[in-house]
Amino acid sequence: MSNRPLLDNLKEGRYPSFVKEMEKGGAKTEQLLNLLERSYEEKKVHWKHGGIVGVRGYGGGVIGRYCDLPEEYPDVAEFHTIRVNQPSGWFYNSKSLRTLCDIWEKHGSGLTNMHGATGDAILLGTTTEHLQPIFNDLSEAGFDLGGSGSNLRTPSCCNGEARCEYSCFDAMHLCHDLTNEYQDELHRPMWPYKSKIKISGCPNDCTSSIARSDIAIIGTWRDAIQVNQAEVANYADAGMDVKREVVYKCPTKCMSYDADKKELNIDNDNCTRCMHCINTMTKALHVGKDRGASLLIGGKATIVQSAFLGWVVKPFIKLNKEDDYAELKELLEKMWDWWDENAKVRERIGELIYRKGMTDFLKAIDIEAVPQMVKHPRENPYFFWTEEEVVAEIASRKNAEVSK
Amino acid sequence: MSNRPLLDNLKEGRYPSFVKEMEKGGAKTEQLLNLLERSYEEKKVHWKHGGIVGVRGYGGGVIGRYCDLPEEYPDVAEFHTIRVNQPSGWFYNSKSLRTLCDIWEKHGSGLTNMHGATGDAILLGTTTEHLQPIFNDLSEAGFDLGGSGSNLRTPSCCNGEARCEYSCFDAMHLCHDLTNEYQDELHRPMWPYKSKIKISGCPNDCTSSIARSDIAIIGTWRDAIQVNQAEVANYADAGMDVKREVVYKCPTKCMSYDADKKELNIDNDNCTRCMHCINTMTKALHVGKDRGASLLIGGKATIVQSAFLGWVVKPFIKLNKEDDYAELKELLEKMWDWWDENAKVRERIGELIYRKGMTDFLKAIDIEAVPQMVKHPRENPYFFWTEEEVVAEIASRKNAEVSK
Amino acid sequence: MSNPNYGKTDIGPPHYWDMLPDIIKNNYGKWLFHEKVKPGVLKHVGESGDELFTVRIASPRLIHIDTIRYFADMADKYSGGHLRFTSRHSVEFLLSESANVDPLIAELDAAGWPAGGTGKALKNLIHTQGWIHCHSAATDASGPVKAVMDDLFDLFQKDDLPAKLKIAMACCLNMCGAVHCSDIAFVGVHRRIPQVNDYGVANGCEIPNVIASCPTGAIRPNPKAKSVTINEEKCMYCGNCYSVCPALPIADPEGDGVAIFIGGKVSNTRSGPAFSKLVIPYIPNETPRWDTLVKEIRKIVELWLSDAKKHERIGEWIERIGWEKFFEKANLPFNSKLIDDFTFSVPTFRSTSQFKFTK
Amino acid sequence: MSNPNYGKTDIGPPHYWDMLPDIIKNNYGKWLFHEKVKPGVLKHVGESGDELFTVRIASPRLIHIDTIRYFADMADKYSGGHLRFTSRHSVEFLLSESANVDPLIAELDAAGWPAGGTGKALKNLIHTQGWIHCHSAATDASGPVKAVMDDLFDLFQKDDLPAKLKIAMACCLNMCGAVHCSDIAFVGVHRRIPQVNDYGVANGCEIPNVIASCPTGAIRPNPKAKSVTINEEKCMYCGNCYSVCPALPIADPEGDGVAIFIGGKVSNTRSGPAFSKLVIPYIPNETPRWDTLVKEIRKIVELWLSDAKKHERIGEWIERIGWEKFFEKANLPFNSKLIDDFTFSVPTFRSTSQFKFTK
Repeated sequence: MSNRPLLDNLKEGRYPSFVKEMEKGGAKTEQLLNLLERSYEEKKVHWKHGGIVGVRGYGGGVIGRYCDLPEEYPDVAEFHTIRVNQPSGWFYNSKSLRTLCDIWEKHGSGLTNMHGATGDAILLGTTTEHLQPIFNDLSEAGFDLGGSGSNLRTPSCCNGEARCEYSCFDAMHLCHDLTNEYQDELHRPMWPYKSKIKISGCPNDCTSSIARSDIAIIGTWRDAIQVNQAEVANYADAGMDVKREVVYKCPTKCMSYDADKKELNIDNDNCTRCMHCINTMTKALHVGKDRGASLLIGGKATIVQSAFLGWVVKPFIKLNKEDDYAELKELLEKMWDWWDENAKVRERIGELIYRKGMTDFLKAIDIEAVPQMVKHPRENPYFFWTEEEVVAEIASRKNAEVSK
Repeated sequence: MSNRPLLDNLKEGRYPSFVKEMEKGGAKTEQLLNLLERSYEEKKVHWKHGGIVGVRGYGGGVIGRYCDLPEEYPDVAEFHTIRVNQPSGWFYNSKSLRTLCDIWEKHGSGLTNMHGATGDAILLGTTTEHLQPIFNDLSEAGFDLGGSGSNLRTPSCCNGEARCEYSCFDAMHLCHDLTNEYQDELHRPMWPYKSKIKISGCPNDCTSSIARSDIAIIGTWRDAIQVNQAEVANYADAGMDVKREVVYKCPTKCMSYDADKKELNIDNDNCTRCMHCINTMTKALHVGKDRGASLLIGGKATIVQSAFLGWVVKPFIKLNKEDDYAELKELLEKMWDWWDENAKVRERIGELIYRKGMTDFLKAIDIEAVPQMVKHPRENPYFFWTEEEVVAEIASRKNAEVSK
Repeated sequence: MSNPNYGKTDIGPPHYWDMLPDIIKNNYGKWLFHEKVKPGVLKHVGESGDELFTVRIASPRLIHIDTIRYFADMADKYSGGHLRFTSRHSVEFLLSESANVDPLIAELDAAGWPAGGTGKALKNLIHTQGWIHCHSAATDASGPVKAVMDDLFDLFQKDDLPAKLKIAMACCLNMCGAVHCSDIAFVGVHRRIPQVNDYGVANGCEIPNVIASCPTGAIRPNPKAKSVTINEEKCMYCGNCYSVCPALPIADPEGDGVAIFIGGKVSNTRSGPAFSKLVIPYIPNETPRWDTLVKEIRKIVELWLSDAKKHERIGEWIERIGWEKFFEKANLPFNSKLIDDFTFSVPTFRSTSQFKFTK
Repeated sequence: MSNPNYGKTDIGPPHYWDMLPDIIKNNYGKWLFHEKVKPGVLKHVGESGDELFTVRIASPRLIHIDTIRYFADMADKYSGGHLRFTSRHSVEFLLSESANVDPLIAELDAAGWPAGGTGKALKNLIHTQGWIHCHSAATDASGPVKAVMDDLFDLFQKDDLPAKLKIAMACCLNMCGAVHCSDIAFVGVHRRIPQVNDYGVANGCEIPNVIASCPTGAIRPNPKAKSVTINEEKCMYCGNCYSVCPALPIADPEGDGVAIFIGGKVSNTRSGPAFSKLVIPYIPNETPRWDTLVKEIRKIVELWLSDAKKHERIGEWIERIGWEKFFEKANLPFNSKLIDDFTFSVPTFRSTSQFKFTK
């Protein structure tokens, strides 16, 4: 029996036990378990940051981790993390998974996170000397590292058109394409701070892009929701209270239901595409046909200026494989350029926009302000004018007077 | 005919004309009109601030105003404003009005604002040498000056119980009482900036207290709305669509209407006392019986930190004439003391609370935090602990463990 | 007479009780309900059965003592000498005789003092001093107010609009009178920083006071000229420095004008208090009648009249249809000045993919 | 083998197309609808009529390669070698044969890998590393996560809750994984500033880096000791200084613990995305099973289950009843730590007299 009563307790229960997972490592993870048991006894972490580690040619992808009790726990004195860029949508075949496992068995603890919050497959625990060999083996097998540090973080996406009828564009293709287009930005830290891209095929936003990424790409459509009235009737016949479950839950009250005809009518002009009705009647309602995405910028977690949810910067953008997503990429690069030139260290793009104002930002990326960008217009009178603007306005006014 | 074509234009139209009012001054206001015509021609103001003016014993109540073209318009070279403290609710009898007019005819331009935004009767346009004599005449006649500068501004109130069945306390009495209690604070600037009190008898807030005063006192009640079902039926019989006009407009959906019985049922526990239903059915619905007020603190116009709407600091306070509003006054004084000690110059109390945090403020005024103070709890993890708090919490935890 | 050099201080305002008509004294705190009689007239009924009639009239706020005396005469003739003013500068005659209502209205109307502004009406317009009396005014107040009220006057004398309509006006961004929570607010705006008259500053102003007067820290000393410089990127055109130093004039005939904010309210009814939002950042000062301003306000009001549901104030109507739909329906251009960039900007950004597409 | 010193760089991730089963390739972009089959199982139907069955299982995220190999074996046996992971760390087997669904579930369940988490269920819990791997952790992650999931496990295997239930966990306020928009988030919190080991700072740390690492500017040089001092009023316990300087440890066994935030969501459905809000500022670290934390979360979940209407996420339910009513019903104490005092605090204050009275 182990000498770890606190962790042993966490082997019980119906939810899969991380302790059992750790024990699968045998001798390789014995000291890690003992260190964790000690943390459970002391209620105190035993890790610290340390020297910079990495692989040749890259500035990121590896995170150094050191135990603060290296003499007592020499096996985990160095216990670095490697981020492996996942395939789009986290789809794997058994062969590729076994390849990854074999490499990690050879070089590390055998413990993984499938997957980390950013999206990468995380290999958890190896030593400095193994880093380059692991990378070499990974790249030989067709894997590459993900991002870390002040750079583009590994983009991630939902399963998009691979397994979802809601997806308004090919999310997995776009994710793969952007990841490959921006390999340099991903691997060689060069920016004021991190920048994240997350891609969701529809407003259900299964990748939480609005909360977790500087650049959220969320699928949407511009035309009408497609309605199959026969299926509407089927839902009603099967007992769904269409008014209560669908119509009354619509945030804009843009739908009505004729209970006699079992017909659902949608005023699409006033629909904000929240997905509730489509989610609730998947057979009867489908996203529109004129599809693309909304771009929301500025999302991030708490540090430093508190958490931001991304906000609408481009209400609709077509995502064309045919032109290699040219419009999107041009926009991304303009944003990054402006941010890179203007941000302070550790200032995310949302924080920079907050500090400098949307006017500056929109001018830099050459996008016109539209009301879709805001919940409501400004409530204070502190808006500014440039001398050029004022002079031009006065001149045009005078001209108009003269020509009258 | 006058030589003021631009202003003459503003004598036309159905809304009463301020130009006609100005012309009633005859020779006394001739230069003022000419100066204003010049502003209309040039599109430019011709006033400036200047030396400090006042009356003996007071630091405020008079505002200096000077024309920037004194040689051309000598009659308005000095054109000061006097603030006369209005009676509660702006009620007058004809005698008192005539008294005021006579004093102003003797000493000034004859022009007034009935009333200024803060509430005072404004006497518009006199010279420095007339200030003390006017004040002497006013005080002899029973009038006093209002506030200006960095002090308590003249409190004002709605007509309260004098002419409104909604009023939850005697607003006019309270206003008169506070004005007299704080004469020193009103007349002798001593604070970091201005502080305003406005008093509304019910949540209709006819004095706009929430938007215009640092200290908003808004009447409310704690028990049930009083319902006269016979009058409900009368409204229905007279053609009111009770569901559409009342029930569906309720912000908390706390009411239901039985169209057969013509009966309105209110779940008072979930009522937020918005007044819509009471306003719409004045005969059928009445405010509750357990009456008092909510205190909302921090309201102000734009300068400096943008406009704030007052926020709930005391959800309910009884306003007892019997104890001379002791609880309210104690609170007011604690707030002013804390503000006076901590604020920077030109920092309103709302801005100070924003800067220092509600924890500091609530501790200073000895009020416990309640959820009614916020729309929702904080969304960021940046809350702080004092060493005393942490030590005390740990000790109490250890004690509990020992006694187990 | 008392000491000519010292008036009695701290006597406070006249007591309100002395100002009240008997019917109010008798029913004080015991009113039962009220109802509208017709536009401009309210009836309050006490538990006693007493009926009090209120006749409300328009007022430009700036009134001469002859007018006040006239109101006193009218009060003596019709309402036992009693009247009050409202927080929106209207005058209210307090009548205990219903028979006096119509004669009073007729006499006032004939003299140019029309009744109205009660119930679901356009209320009397609250405003500041403008060029008549304020030094930092970016526009006149009374003039554009009259122009707007003349244009919308019909609505003052109705009481069946979708909801009440409160318009307010301030002559610079200090927004005296707190117009910032109105259905429609129009506000004087400067668009250029104050001109620095170095000679005047050096000889007439206290430089430390000037620097301290700036809420945004935009003013720095210019020791060479014994004057100051103003940072164009920080100055928000408040005119506070001009208040303490006349050598820093901010008025600018061609640059100054008016902005329109809409959709605010103060009452706690239904949706609760809300700030007005900027919809037109600049309209030039067109004396004497501010034609463009008047036209734009009418356009917004007419859209509201035709599109709002009963009980919807302008802000409630727009919140229902969405601001993007408002701009579309009003055919108003949108630009980045309308996007907040001050302290609390982020919560005003649209942090959801929910919005309506517009043309 | 390639050059042992340089791997091929910038090859990017493996191509997803190589990972997809034929049924997905054949129906890519042509799915028609999906429906739930039973808890843990979804059926997607293509325009072709093809049916794809997804079996979703729980995962603690921290998994050993033996487990991954086991999943690969299961995929080979039942789903043509194909599986995927979800953004919440669940594993999904992608079956084209409906007959394989139940045998797969049975075999996985017997091995300790239960199916669930689809539809209106408790989802797999997302979380950070905690004491296993993070240096700034104020609590463990995997331990409390397991304790909470064990306790609520029934809800993982239902799909008829009022709405989906997403719980998330972060081990310090940096909130890696962006747990800040979850129905329930629990977050490790430090309550004391880092201890300054002057000798260690002087001998092991770059003082300018240490000062620059602090997001709130709370760290100042202490030249006398060749060390630094930390301003207690400014430090917000983020641990960033410890990241660059191990002589500034922030971990504190008795002071550290967990806070609970609730009512957030990310989807744009109905009410749109929202942050979670703080409801319990501190619960001590009770190893191994964080009993108080588990109890408080269960209390909130049970209240939601009994009080919410269909389709109401936790935040939507509370917005309907009001936060004051939530605190009353949950019998949770309120204190001023729950009132925002950071940058965007003012818009969170209640600027209306509308509220519900509570006991």
